[in-house]
Amino acid sequence: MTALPPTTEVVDPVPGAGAPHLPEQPDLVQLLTPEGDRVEHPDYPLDVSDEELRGLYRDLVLVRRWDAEATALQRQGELGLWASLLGQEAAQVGAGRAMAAEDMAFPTYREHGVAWTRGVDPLHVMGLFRGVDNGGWDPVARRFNLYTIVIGAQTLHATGYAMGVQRDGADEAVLAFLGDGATSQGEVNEAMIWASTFSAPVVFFCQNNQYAISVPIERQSRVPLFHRAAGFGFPGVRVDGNDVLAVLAVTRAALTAAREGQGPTFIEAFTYRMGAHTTSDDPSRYRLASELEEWKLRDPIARLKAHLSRSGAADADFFASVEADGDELAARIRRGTLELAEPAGPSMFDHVYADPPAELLRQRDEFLAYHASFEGEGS
Amino acid sequence: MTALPPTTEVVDPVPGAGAPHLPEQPDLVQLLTPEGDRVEHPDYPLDVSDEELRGLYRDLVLVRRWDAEATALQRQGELGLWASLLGQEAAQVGAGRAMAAEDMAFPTYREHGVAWTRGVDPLHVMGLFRGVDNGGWDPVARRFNLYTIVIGAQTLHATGYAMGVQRDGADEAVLAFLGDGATSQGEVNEAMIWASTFSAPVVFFCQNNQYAISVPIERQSRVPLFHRAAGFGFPGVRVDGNDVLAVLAVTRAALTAAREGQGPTFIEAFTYRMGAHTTSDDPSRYRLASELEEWKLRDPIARLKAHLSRSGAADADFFASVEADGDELAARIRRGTLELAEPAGPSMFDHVYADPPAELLRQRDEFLAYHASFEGEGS
Amino acid sequence: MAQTLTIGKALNLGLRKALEDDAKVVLMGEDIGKLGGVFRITDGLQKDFGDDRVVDTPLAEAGILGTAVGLAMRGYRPVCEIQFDGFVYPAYNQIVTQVAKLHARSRGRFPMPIVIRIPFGGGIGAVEHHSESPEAYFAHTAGLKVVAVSNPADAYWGIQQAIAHPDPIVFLEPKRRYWDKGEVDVDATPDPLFSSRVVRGGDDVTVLAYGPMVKTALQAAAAAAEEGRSLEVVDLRTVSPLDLDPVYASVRRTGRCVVVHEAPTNLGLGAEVAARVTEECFHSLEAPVLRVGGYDTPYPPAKIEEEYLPDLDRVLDAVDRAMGF
Amino acid sequence: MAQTLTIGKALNLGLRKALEDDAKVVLMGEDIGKLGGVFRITDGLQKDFGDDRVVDTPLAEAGILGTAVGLAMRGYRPVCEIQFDGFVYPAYNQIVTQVAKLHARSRGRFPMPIVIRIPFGGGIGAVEHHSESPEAYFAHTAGLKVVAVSNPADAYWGIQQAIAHPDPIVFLEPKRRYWDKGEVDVDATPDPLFSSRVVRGGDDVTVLAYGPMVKTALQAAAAAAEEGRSLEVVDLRTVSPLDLDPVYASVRRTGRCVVVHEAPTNLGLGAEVAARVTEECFHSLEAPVLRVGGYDTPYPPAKIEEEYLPDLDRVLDAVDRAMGF
Ligand SMILES: Cc1ncc(C[n+]2csc(CCOP(=O)(O)OP(=O)(O)O)c2C)c(N)n1
Ligand SMILES: Cc1ncc(C[n+]2csc(CCOP(=O)(O)OP(=O)(O)O)c2C)c(N)n1
Ligand SMILES: [Mg+2]
Ligand SMILES: [Mg+2]
Repeated sequence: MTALPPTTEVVDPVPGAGAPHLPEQPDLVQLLTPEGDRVEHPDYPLDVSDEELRGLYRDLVLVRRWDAEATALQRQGELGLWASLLGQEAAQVGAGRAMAAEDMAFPTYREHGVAWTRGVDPLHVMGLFRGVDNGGWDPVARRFNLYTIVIGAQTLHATGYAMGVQRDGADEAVLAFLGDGATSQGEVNEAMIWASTFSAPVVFFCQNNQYAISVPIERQSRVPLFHRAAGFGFPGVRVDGNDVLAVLAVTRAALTAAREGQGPTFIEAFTYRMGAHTTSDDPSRYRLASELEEWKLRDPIARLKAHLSRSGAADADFFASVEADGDELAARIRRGTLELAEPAGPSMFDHVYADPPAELLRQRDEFLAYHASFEGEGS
Repeated sequence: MTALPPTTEVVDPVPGAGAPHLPEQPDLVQLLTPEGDRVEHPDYPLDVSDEELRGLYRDLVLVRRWDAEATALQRQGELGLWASLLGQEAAQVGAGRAMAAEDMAFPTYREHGVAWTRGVDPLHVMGLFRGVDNGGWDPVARRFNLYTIVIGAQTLHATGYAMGVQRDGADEAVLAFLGDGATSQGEVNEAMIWASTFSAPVVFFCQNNQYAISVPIERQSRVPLFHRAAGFGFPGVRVDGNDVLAVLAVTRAALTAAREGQGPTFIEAFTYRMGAHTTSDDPSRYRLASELEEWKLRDPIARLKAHLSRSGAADADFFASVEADGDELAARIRRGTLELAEPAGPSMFDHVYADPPAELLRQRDEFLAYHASFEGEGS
Repeated sequence: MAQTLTIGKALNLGLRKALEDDAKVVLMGEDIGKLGGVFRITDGLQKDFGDDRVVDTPLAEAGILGTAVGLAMRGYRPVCEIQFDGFVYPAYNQIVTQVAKLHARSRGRFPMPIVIRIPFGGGIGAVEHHSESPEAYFAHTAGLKVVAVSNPADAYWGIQQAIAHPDPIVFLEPKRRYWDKGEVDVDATPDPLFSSRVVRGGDDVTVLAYGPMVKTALQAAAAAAEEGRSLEVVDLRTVSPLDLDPVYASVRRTGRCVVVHEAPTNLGLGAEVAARVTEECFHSLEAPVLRVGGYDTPYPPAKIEEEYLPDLDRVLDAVDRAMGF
Repeated sequence: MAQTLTIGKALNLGLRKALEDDAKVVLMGEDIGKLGGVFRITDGLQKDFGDDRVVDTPLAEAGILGTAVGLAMRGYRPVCEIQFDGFVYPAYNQIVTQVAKLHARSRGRFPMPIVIRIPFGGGIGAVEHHSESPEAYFAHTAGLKVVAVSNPADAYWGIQQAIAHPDPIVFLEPKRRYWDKGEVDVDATPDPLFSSRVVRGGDDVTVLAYGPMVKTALQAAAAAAEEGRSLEVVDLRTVSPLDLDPVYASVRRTGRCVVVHEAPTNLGLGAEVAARVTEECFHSLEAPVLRVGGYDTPYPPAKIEEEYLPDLDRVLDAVDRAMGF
């Protein structure tokens, strides 16, 4: 077979887990170094109060705590599955906190950190993974769509929703989340074409966590993903996804541009999935421990903590209080998850239609009669 | 609704038929000006013998003649439909003649000019539009796939075929044809992603004839289509699609690169659909006559004829002989079309499967018995 | 006030009415603007309602349906035109996994008042992919409803009822009958959208059809009458949900039933109808429910499509077989 | 030589054999390489056959099937894995308009020896889209064949037969039974791919099932036997084409038939089976063919999936109703 030419870009030749994923990246927007030093970027000035910084830190710690508790609950058989956000806290919190109250988010199935920033009760998210429903929160009230599991489908919904925003003449923007693997789906590319053609107020926020389950980014693209946007006629930017400040600044700028009628932006948040794809996955089959070690040095929480301490924006008491809040949250999530009400069987017939056909109601009655016939029996 | 920002590019703001489609285009590769002057391009040297030039001219004239005859036959009710190539002769002949014998082509439904260069009998193409079959030529022998009517689907076939070429270690390349509208289909974008990732020896040849039926190019992309390729990690080039020499040189270079393992190239042949989308279409509803007039000045045949005469590469006798060949071809196509054998009803059951199931054979027998029952009856 | 309209014109007027009645109605599709659609069903609508409400989209069906979902989430009522039956498949993922499931997924928080207009069926001498009947693919999908109209009045009222309805509806238009004329009384009170209708009374055999095959069934009934055979013809009108009570009542009288459609017979709608009618009318049936459908082949080249499509003779042949049992 | 294998392992060995036997066989799919697929069905195959023959693809199902078509045109035999039933829809356009039609379109010049492997069905406690049964969408599509295996031996032989077969085949694997064990004699001569099989003899009612429901049907038969009721169970094995002659023979004896599947009942395979069995065995039927299927709703959340899925009791309930007619 004709040999693959050497890739000119930062990514590895296929097949290629294990090689370093962050060589020199002149394009990478960063406002906080892995060591916790605050740096400036000409295009993305950001001034955040110490209080805001502490708030962001608190978000990061709490969503990681939630994630750890959920993973534990799954191991104990209390959840059917869990998709961990470990390592992606900064990308999700930064993006979520960049949104205005009225902006609408379209998540995948991993944006628990964004859900947190939108005020979604973690128990609703737990319910989905426990199998009691498909996500019980109110997507309209929370301005946070239900999780979409079919890869990429939500990017078209976000674009259409943004076309509605245009028609309403509303001062709102839409944030569409997707993964690196999702960029290969035809529908995602169609969403970018639509957004560009109609100059829709939508921002595509791609968390490039280097893998689509076991498949490394090199299998999806031989050039950095943010290059894709230029081909469709709108700006693309790569941001350090483990730097909550950079993500906040870049996403805020893109959402503002969208609200001002400048159309879409594609943001590639360069990060890493520290855990398994989901609790059913076994990363040891396809990636090297060394890679994980390398990324540990870029931990999103450690760098903000270092910055907060060094700058004196936070003290030991603060860090302790956040830890305590985390324990409390984890306890509440555990308790609440175990107490989640089980759905009633007949609820499967509810909401299939706004106006249910007679035949479906007949099936429902049949279902009820059939199960009633077992009443008392044997039990 | 939020106003669309002014497009920074050569295309018109949406909605926008009628405005000029060829402002200054520094990127446009041209080797023969509309006036017929031969110009050089640093990246695309081309030396063609006078005989080759005459051959190309002959191709252009004959495919246009075929097209005119087909349009006439459709008007007379002898074809169900015809998709005219008028105005796109140079793009198609240039691309077709750039192919090596072993290269494989994947056309849309409009590449009659390419079919001609691959030695496909025009009558097979006529058969499809007459409704006797779906294209009777041998795609393997002719190295020219059957027409694909589902927009964009063939670009994935071409890419997969190219992956087969890689596995065979063969010195072949694949040429995938598509239109400007097709670039919006998810599958087409997936094909480019696949081709890039696997560095497949496939060249995407997009005839941007400015319209997808009634929809102007601005509705598909706000930037030149050839920019799309860079976003996927491979080169894109825009060539004057009405300049058969430029198309020949650019396509040849791309196919050679593909054969040498350098992967895909996207070629945007900038041209114009001089006729209706198909014989069922009415362009007067959506575009201005002035636009057509402007494009007449860029006629692909006129410019080559001017060049041939001026350079003395061809004389009046030659031009006359080509005209005569055209008349002969047209007559043969007309005669042959009217004589095309009608398919037999039961043929609908043939080839549905390589190994037909009993139930289908039963339906076939039923069909035969049923129609036999009418024999003699009334007739 | 009654007027004579073609099915195509009736749809055009119905769409215009819907655009006038509800500012949230948005038409989307390929070439539906200046061109008015390849069948001119949206003729003049973009001119009068603007290109925010009658939107020429990029060339991608998944994009049309996927953005329609987003618009519906924002409170709009998208009406999507798929140019031809054979081109709906790129949108299949959005239709089956999103449009059909979002109301249930959101426990009713996201109604999906989306209408998917599809000119369907054969008989127009077209090239491949332009003559198919994909209704079974949608009827088998829980969360969708499927309607097929057969005449101008149902077209005029049906498209308005479908657009006003809260659930997603695949609205099938009998393309080869677009030019058929009929009376439309724009002041009448229309029949409910999801109801079948006895369009000709009879006693010997019950013949079921929808969309383009209703005319064929009526022609068969007329021909049968001349031979003294009386066929009751039911226009199903709605493919999902099915309204079969009038059918059961009819079959209990006639004892015989024939169902007709263009789609391939294997797992075509006739299979479901046969299964239900047999279960409901088992003791009344003198013969099994017989199906007249397309053969289990791809739609054939135009020159032989008439031999593929059910016609008057094939319906009568099935009627004979039913009587023969 | 016989050995005890799970269905998953039998598939893995069958795929390995196919890769060994024919250099043109290429496996394609998401995560089928180093990971060995999310169900480990391709475990170890990329290591042994290289990543040109066991290809981890980009994340796009249309791309998988569309490039598979091109590879088939080039003489390869692609075996595509769709990760879960609910994710086949992005490929639906390629499957229905290209894979299914190219052999006919090319008048036989382009065979399409493509196998589309789909782990299907519910019962594994998964989230949305991971538990569906899409077989009817494919069975209604002329040009495709559809197979559903129920045991390790059929899995081992079936996958090899499917790969060797010249026509495109949707190969359905009962995901919740992947870990079920059974005897596989790798030296035996397997039954033909497109044949049904009586897996338990009986006289009172004929019960039809395929894939994961075969086990359920057998459990029902065992339970019925204790109440002195004798059920004949037929494993259909092939969903399209259907092999119903053994079914007709059985129903002519029993006079009663129940068909079971997980897919929604409306236009599910049961409809087609009911229509054909009724037509063929009309005078032998003591009761209408009854269907036990999923309800006409989206697949429900995991906590209530067992109430959605047909089980032993629902099969026995249908058997009672059939006997009661
Ligand atoms: C259409 C579709 N195909 C396949 C899957 C199975 N699947 C679930 S997640 C996943 C990988 C997604 O990778 P990426 O987009 O990078 O997001 P990440 O999981 O890394 O956050 C796949 C293939 C799916 N959910 N939808
Ligand atoms: C999937 C699909 N959707 C819609 C159509 C109907 N259709 C046929 S040609 C065409 C326009 C194609 O435009 P373009 O790609 O620019 O090619 P051109 O006809 O201009 O050569 C459309 C929408 C189709 N054939 N396939
Ligand atoms: Mg990823
Ligand atoms: Mg075009």
